[in-house]
Amino acid sequence: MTEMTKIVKTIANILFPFTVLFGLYIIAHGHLTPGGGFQGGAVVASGCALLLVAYSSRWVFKRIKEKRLATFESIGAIGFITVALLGLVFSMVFFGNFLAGSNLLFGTTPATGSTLADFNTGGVLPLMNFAVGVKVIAGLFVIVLVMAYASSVKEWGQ
Amino acid sequence: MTLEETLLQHSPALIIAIPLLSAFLMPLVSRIHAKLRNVFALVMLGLTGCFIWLLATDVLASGPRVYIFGAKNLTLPLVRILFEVDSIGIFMAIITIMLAIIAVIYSWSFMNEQDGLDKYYTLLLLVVTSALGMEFTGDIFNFFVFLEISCIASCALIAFWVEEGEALEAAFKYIVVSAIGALFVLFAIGLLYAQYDALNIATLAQALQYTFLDKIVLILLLVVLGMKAGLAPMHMWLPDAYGRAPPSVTLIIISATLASFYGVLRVIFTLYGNVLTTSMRFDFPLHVIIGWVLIVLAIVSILIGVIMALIQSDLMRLIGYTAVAEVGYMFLAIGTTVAALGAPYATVALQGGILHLLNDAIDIGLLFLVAGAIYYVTKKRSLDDISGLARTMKYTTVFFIVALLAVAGMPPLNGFTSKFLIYESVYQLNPILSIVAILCSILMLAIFIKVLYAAFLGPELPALKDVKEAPKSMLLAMGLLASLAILIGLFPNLFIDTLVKPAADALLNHAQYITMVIGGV
Amino acid sequence: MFTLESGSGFWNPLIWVLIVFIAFLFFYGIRGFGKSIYKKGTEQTKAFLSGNKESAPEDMHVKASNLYWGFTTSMKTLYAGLRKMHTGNASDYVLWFVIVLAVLFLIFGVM
Amino acid sequence: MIEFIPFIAVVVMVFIGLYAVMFRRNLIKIVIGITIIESGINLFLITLGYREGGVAPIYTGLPPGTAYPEQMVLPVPQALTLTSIVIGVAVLALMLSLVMHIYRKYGTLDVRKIRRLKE
Repeated sequence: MTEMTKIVKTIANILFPFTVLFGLYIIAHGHLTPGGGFQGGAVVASGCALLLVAYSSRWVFKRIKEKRLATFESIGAIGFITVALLGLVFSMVFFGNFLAGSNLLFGTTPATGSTLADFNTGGVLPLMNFAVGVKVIAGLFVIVLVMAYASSVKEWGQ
Repeated sequence: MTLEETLLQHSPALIIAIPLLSAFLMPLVSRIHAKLRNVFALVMLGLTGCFIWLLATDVLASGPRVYIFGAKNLTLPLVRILFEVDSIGIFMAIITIMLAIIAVIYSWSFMNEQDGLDKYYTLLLLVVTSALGMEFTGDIFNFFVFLEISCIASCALIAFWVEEGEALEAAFKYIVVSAIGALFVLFAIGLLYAQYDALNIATLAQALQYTFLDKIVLILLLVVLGMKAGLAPMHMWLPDAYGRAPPSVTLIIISATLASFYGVLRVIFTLYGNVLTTSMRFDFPLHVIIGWVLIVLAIVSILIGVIMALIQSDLMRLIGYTAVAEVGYMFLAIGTTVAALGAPYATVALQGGILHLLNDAIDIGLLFLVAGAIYYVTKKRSLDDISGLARTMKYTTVFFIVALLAVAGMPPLNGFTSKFLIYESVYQLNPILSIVAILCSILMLAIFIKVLYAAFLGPELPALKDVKEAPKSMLLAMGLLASLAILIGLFPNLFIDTLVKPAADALLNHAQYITMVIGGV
Repeated sequence: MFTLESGSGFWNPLIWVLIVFIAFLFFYGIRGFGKSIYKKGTEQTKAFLSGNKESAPEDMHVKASNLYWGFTTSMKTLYAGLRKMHTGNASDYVLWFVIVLAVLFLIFGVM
Repeated sequence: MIEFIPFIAVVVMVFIGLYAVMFRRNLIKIVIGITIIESGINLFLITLGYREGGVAPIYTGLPPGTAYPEQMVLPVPQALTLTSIVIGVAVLALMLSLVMHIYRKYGTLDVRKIRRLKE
């Protein structure tokens, strides 16, 4: 993919932070509203794909290493399983929600009925959403990046 | 509660969690040191094996075990994901972990010249996780998720030798076929959920009425899982995939294939266990129809597998076709059991089929390891280009002869014991089927005698003058499988009494599986 | 303990091993009656091809695809059909899947 | 009758997808066919969980006066669909990368020419 015009680049520069912010919002509110790690991660990754389209894939490839993204992906997956294993340690059941009702981080009990959403609820669910979000951002971005880069290079992989 | 009890209670979750965690730790571990990666994979699989051992001793002694994710107790409605481990599940898990450990030992030398090995081990551990998950899960949607994980991860592994066009082709065919199959499984799950508002296998089995939609579900599940297990005439992906994947990967894919076969068993015996005796038109009970459909497809698999294997010149592809025939033997046994449900020989057929699962994994796995050793030292795939290898590869030749006799069902090796049970019981259903099965077994012997002659006997070609024996880790992996083949052949009762009979009983006694969950509420 | 019962027959690998062992001893005994004039590395061990010279290993090598020529030739029609079936085309794999689905729908629909 | 239209759409989509997989020659079109089947099945799952006049199953965002939980649409099929979409993305990415590699090795995307493995 070649670089696009200045107009596209400028618009991409303006839109990129908002897309990322919106994606992070969806990830963070996964336990309250529709969405969560995967959906938010997909939004952030599409923001990154916007950069790929506007600037060339080579430009992005020079700045972000594929290896680093792969490491982030592993960290996301490890975080997810670690939270699940912590449930085993603290509440004696795998995937146990040990933070719910503990008044610690994300630990308050939500009021029943139709109330305003309280962000500080959900126990381990937000943590898992963050882990999945990291994994999906890294994973989808690395897929798009490598595919775009590979199709722009004539003799790739050599 | 002692430590052992606690570990035992959580072992179903840990058996999934340990390989999964180590799969994602693998890229980080391999950054530290390359050799540490192999050790890490081996240690983690060994740890999983220990937990499986712990769980197996308990399940075989005191019946199925239920593990609920995310909660201590079951509450209605059953929306919790739960694992239910019974004797057949643990039997499959033992096969899976055995193949996985042997594959990792084998890859120590076999793959050490390749790069991208961190991804290789990650995917390998993911396939192991998914196969174990399919075998333990008590939730049909969860089964679908693990099925998809196994198909994605094994597809990526089949294409591991990415510089060969054929490997990519095989992987593409595999992913097309299994993606469509898995989507139909999801469709079937949707139909079940629409009718019974449940995804739990035990709850579904309890509520199943055999309506028109259930008929569709049954056919979809049988055909898709049969295809994933390699049943003819939907077997074509299997020789492609088995023949082009690295042999250590093939060993893992065999375990994924067997997990699909386990899915067939679970669908017929547990999910549809209550309605098997429903009378259909012309007073045929349902189980007779299912049984004969399976028997016909099984005979077709055996014939096609054996006849096509005879004309192959690519060694790994030849073994792939024999694997189709072996799958046919398993389906023949299961078909006989279902068709003759209630007869005394039905239980014998089921035991034969389940023992053949283990024997198929050992024999076909050993053959692939031998083929891999030949490929490793000669870099040649075609049988036309190799000859006289017995002069330089003595141990490999011995292991190949063991595998040859075992897979052809010659006494006293393991293939004979299970085929003996299958022949004896199928003969009582219909003698012709048994005769066809025996004749195909003889043809299989002829096929492997050809391989023995072409690869190991014959004149020593100058191009192969300086081949050496395979490295030690590969010999160790082959030796482990070969000694298992001999052990099962000499002491079949040891395995049948401790593992196979409880597994067959668990399948036939589906009421116990259902009450473990329904009664636990 | 070592006998595998199948309801209508039995199988005991140890008896089998014993019989093979006895047969082996028997034949080993017969072998002992032979003369021991075998010497390694002499003319004795060379192949005798009616006085012709032994040809190069490449020429003597019977290729694997030539084995069982008689069988495959006599089953030519069967193999032609099976070869036509295994096209190697990914679409045909799915086609077979759909065909089996359709046939089973038909069987279960009629029944 | 109107409530059957989604199911008819599901059947049509599945058959269009199967047609594309079986009778189209281009590998990319085969991949598109598979995604069409997947969308059809996702539509089926979503339709299962839909309730006439139901609201989104957000616990804290219920409009005043709705009966809980009778007027919520079923959340379980939506969870299933989400899982299926996630898996679909992975399968799609894998298939497309395989197609790219195959094009590099074979120089064609015609499925009839990509059959070095046959018989």
